Amino acid sequence: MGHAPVRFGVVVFPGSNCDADAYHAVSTFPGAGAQYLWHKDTDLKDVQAVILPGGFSYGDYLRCGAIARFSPIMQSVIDFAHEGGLVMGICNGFQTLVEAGLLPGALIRNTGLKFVCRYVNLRVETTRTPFTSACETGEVLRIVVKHNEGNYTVDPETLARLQAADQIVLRYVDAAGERAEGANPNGALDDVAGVCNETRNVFGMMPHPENSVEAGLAGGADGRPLFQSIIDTVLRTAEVTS
Amino acid sequence: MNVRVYVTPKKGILDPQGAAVERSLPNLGFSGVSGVQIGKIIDLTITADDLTAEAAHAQVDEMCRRLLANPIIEDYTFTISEG
Amino acid sequence: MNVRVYVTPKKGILDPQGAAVERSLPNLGFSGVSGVQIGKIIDLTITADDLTAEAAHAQVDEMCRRLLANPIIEDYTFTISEG
Amino acid sequence: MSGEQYVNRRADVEAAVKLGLTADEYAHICKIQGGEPTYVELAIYSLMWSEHCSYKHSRPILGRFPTSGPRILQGPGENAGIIDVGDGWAVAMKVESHNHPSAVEPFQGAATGVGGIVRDIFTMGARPCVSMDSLRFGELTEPRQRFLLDGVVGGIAHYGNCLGIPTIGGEIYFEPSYEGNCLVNAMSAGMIRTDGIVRAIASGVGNHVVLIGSKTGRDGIGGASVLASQEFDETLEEKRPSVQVGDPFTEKKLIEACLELIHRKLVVSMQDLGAAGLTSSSSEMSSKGFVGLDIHADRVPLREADMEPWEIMISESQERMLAIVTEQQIADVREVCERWDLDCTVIGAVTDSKMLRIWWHGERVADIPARRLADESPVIRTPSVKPDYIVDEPVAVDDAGYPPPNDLGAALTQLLAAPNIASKRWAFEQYDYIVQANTVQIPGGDAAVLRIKDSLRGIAFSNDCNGRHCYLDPYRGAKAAVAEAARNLACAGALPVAVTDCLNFGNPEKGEIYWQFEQAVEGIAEACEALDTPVVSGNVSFYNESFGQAIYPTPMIGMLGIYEDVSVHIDDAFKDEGDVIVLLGAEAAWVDGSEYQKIAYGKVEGRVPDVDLQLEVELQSKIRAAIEARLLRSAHDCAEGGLAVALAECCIASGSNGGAQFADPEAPRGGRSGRWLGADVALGSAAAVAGAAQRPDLALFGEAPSRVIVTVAAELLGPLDEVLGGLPHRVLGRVTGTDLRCTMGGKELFTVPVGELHSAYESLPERL
Ligand SMILES: Nc1ncnc2c1ncn2[C@@H]1O[C@H](COP(=O)(O)OP(=O)(O)O)[C@@H](O)[C@H]1O
Ligand SMILES: [Mg+2]
Repeated sequence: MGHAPVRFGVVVFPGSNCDADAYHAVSTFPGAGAQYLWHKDTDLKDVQAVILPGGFSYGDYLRCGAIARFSPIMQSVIDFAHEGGLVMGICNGFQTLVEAGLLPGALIRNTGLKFVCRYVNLRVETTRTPFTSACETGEVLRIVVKHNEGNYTVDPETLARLQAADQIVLRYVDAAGERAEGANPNGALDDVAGVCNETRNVFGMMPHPENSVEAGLAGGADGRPLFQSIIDTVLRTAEVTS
Repeated sequence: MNVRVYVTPKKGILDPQGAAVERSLPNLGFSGVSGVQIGKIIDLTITADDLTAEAAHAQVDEMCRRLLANPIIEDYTFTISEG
Repeated sequence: MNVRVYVTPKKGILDPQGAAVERSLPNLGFSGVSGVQIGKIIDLTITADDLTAEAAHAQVDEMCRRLLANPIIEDYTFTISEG
Repeated sequence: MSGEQYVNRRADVEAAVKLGLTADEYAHICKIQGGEPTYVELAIYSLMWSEHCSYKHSRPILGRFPTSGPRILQGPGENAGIIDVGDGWAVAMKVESHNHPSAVEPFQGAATGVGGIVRDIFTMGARPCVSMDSLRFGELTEPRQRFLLDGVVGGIAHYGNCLGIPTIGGEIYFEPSYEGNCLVNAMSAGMIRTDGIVRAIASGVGNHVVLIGSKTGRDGIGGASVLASQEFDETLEEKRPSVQVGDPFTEKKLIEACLELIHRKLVVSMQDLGAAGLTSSSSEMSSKGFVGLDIHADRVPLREADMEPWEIMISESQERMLAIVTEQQIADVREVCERWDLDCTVIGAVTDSKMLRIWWHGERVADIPARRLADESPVIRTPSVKPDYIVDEPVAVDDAGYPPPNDLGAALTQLLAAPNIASKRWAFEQYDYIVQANTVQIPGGDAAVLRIKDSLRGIAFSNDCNGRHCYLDPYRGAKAAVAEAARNLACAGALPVAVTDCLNFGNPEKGEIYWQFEQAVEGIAEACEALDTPVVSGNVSFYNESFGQAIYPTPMIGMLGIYEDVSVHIDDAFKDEGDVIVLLGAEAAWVDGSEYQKIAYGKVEGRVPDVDLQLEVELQSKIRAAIEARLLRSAHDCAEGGLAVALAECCIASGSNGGAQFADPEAPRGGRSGRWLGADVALGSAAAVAGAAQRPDLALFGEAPSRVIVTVAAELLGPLDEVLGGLPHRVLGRVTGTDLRCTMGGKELFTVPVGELHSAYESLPERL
C-alpha cells in the first residue's frame, strides 16, 4: 500500500459490547488498524478517527449515552471533533454523540417499544461526507439494526436545517430503495438512520456496519464502504498535508 | 380529572438503575449524593362526566395494579385533581 | 436533604410508551383516558453540612440540566426537603 | 450485634420441617454435627439438601448418561461441560431452568435465568458466545400466558442483549399442561482455549476468599428451597418478596473483569454464586478441594444494613462471584475490579480444617464438615409406577374418529399458523443475534451456526424437545429429542458432539412422575450412546406442578455440533428454480402426538413412533457427507406438521437472504432468488407408505422421526445418489414457480401460493 495503516480508536465504556466488533471490522481492512481507548483515560493515542461503539454503556440506565457522555475520554473526543477529527458513533455511540451535543436531535424509544434486531435497507443520501465518500448516492446498503432507542427525533426547525444542509446521511428504505411504510424499524422522524454535523466530521448511525464486513457471515459485507470512506478520507487528508 | 401516578422500586428490591447513577455521580463532579432511586411517573387525564371521587380512586388503583406498576417489584401512589 | 426530581417528556415530543399505554387501556376495560405521558422520578439524598437552600437549589438544578434530564426532549421540576 | 445469639440458639426438628427438611434428614444432620445444629447451620443444610441443590431424586438415575469421550475435556460436575472443538479451542456449555422465578415475575425471572447460566460459563474461563432459550407456556388464547410470554422474551432480550452475547436459537411451545408452570430453560456456551480451563476448587491454606460484584440484599432468600423445590399452590403470593432483579450492566463488567483475572492467572479458582448463594459456592469449593473455608459473614458488603448472618449466607443476590486468591495477587485483583468499578472484598480464608465455618463479628455461628454437607445429601428413589394413560399401540385411524378434511390447502395454512409451528420471528427479532461478529446462520432455521475467528472451523447449536411426544411415551419422546437435535445439526452440515440437558418434570415424589423421569433418562442415554454425543452438563427441574397437575415431561436437549470447515454449512431455504427435491428416510408418518392431531382433531393420544437409531445414524452421516461434498443446496428436518409443513418452510425461507427475511416481509426482493420459490411435489402412492399415512392428509401432516428434505441441482442428482447409497430416499419433485403444489397418485391435493403460506406462518404477532 505504501501507507502507514490508518489508525482508528475504539472507545470502551463500561457496558460497551460492540467495541470488539468495531475493532475487528477495522482490522479486516489491510490499510487500517485499531486500538482501544479506555473511558477513564483522556489520551486519544494519536488516532486519526474515533469510533464510539454500540452496546449499553452504563447499562443504558437513566438515558442511553447520558452517563457515558461525561467520561473523561469524551472530553478529549469532543475536543478532537471540534478540531475537525473524524468521529463515528454507531448505535449507542450515536446516542452518546447526541447526548454530548456533537450531533443534533435525540434518540428515543422505538415506537414498537421493543428491542428490534432486524436487517434494514439504508439509502445513502449523500456522499459528501468522510463516512460515505466511497458509496454512491442512492445506493442501498443492507445492514442490521439492533436497538431499543433508535427513534430519531428533532425539532422541526432543526430538521429543516438538516435537510437543507444535506446532513441526513442515511435513511431507512425498502429493498427497492424507496421510502415505505414498514421499512423504518423504529419510527425515526423523516426515516433518519444516520446524520452528520454541520462540519460533516461527526457522524452517527443506528445500524451496525461493523457487523457487515464479511461476506461469509450472516451480516454480509454492506458495511464495508462506510469504513472504506473513512480510510480513503484519512489517506487523502494525509496526502494533502504532507 | 388529572391523575399523576408515582411508581417506585419496592423497598429491598434491587434498583440497578439507581445504583449505577449513584456510582457515576462523583465522576461527574457531584459529590455527597446517596440513596438514588429511579422510578416512573405517569400523567393521564380521565374524562367521565359522572365519576365520583371514590369511583375514580378505585379505577386508578386498578389501573396501577394491572398495568401501570408491577406490584411484585414496585410500589405506587397517585394523586387525582380536578382539571 | 431529600431531593425528588420529576422528568417528563416535553410537550410536542412523541412519547411512544405513553401512547402505547393509552392504546392498551381500553382493552383492559378503562375508557375515557387520554393524555398519557410517562416520565421519571429520581429520588436522592444530598449530605453536605453547610449547604444553603439556594446553593442546594442551584446544585440540583445543574444536575438536572446536565445529567438527569435531556432538555431537547424532557422537562424537569424538583422538590427539596430537609430530611 | 454479637454472634452469641446465633451460637446459642439451637434449631429443633420443628424448625427443620418448616425449612422443608424431613425428620430423618434432621436426625442425620444432628449426627453429622454431633448435636443440635445452630440456626445458621440448619438454614445452610436446608438449602444444600433441597432438591434444587442436592439432586436427591435424580442423582442415582443421572448416572445412566454417557459422559465421556475423546473430545470431552470436562463432563458433569463442574459449572459447565467442556468439549474440544479443534485448533486449540474448546466450548463450555450448560443449560439451566428458571421456571419458578419466571412464573412469579416473567421479565426478571427470565433475565436472571440468563444471568445465572452465563456466570456458569465465564466462571470456567470461557467467553460466553451464545445464548439459547427453550420456552414452554400454556395456550396463547389465555391473557396470562401472553403476559408471561411477553415478559419472558423481554427479559431474555434485556439481559442477553446488554451483555453482548448473541441469542441465536431456542424454541417456544404452547400446551395447556404448562399453564400453571411455564418453562424457561436458558442455555449458554462460551469459547475457551483448551489450556485455559479453571475449575471451582478451593486450594492453598491461607489464601483469601474474595467476593466480587454486587452487594448482597435479601434477594431470593428462600428461593432455592422455597421456590424451586415445592409445588405452586395458593401461597404463591406470599412467596413474592424474594424476587430477584437482574443487573446485566454489572454482569457485563463482571465478565470482563473475571476473564481478565483468569487469563492473567490472578485467581487460584473461581465459582459463581447461584442457587443458595454464598452457602453453596463456598461449600462446593471447599468440598472439592478437600480444604476448609472460614467465611466472615459480617464482612460481606450489604445493600440492606440489618441483614442476619443466615440471610447473608443464603441470599441469592445476582451478579456475584467468589474467588480464591493468594496474598501476592490480591493487590492485582483489587486493581482489576476497581478498574471495572466492581466491589472486591476479602470475606474469608482457606483453612486446613475441612470445615465450612461461618463467623459473625468474631463468633463462630456455623461449623459444618464441608464434604458431608456438599456430598452426603440424602438420596431418594421413588418407586416408579407406569401411569394409566400410557398406551402401547398407535391410534387406529378411522373416518369416524378422524374425519378427513376436505380442503388440504386450508389444513396446511392452519397448521402453519398454529402457535407451535408458526414463525417465532416476533421473539428472536428482540434478540441481538449478530453481536460478536461470528454468526453464520441466524435464528429461524434448523440450527444456529457460528464461525470460530482465525480458524476455518465452526460450531452449531440446536435445542429440541417435543413435550407432547414425551408425555405419550417418555422413553421414545426423549430419545427422539436427542435424535432431532442431532438431525438439526446434521441438516446444517455439522457433526453433533455433545449434549447438555434440562430435565423438566413434575413432582418426583409421585411414582408416575418418577417413572416418566426414569424412562426419559433411559431414552436420552440410549440415543446419546448411539449418536456418540455424551452428556457434558445439565440441570433438573422438578415440582413443575400446579394444583396437582404436572407439566408434560420435558427433557430439553441442547446439542453442540462442529465443523472442520464452516463454509460448507447450508440452510433450509430453497435456492433455485429447477433444483430437485429429495426426501431422505422412510415415507412413513403417524398421527399419534402430531401437531395435526392436536390442531385438526383436538386430541393428544396414541403412541409415538420409535426412532430407529441405526437408521438415524446412517441418515445423519450421509447428509453430512453430501453437504461436505457440497452436493446439497438446502436441507430441512421434517418435524411438527410433517412433510407438508417442512416443504412450506423451505419455500417461505427462500424469500430470505442468508437466513434473514426482508425488512418488509410482504415484499421479498433482492436476496438470492429475488422472490419466493414454490415447489411441485408428488407423494408416494398410498401403498408405498407406512403408518397411518395411507390417507393423504396423514401422508402430508403425519409425523415420523428420521426424515429430511434436501434439494440438489439436477446435474448433481447422480453423485448424490451415490453418496446416499442404500439409505431410503426418493425424489419428490422440483423447486419451481411461486406456489406449493402437491399431488398424490397423479391427483392434485392442493396448490397454495407461497405468499399465503408466508402470511399464515408469520401470523403470530397478530395474536399476542
Ligand atoms: N440432567 C443433567 N444432566 C447432566 N448433568 C447434570 C444434569 N443435571 C445436573 N447436572 C450437573 O450437575 C452439576 C450441578 O448442577 P447445578 O446445580 O445446576 O450447577 P450450578 O450450581 O453450577 O448451577 C452440574 O455439573 C451439572 O452440569
Ligand atoms: Mg455454577
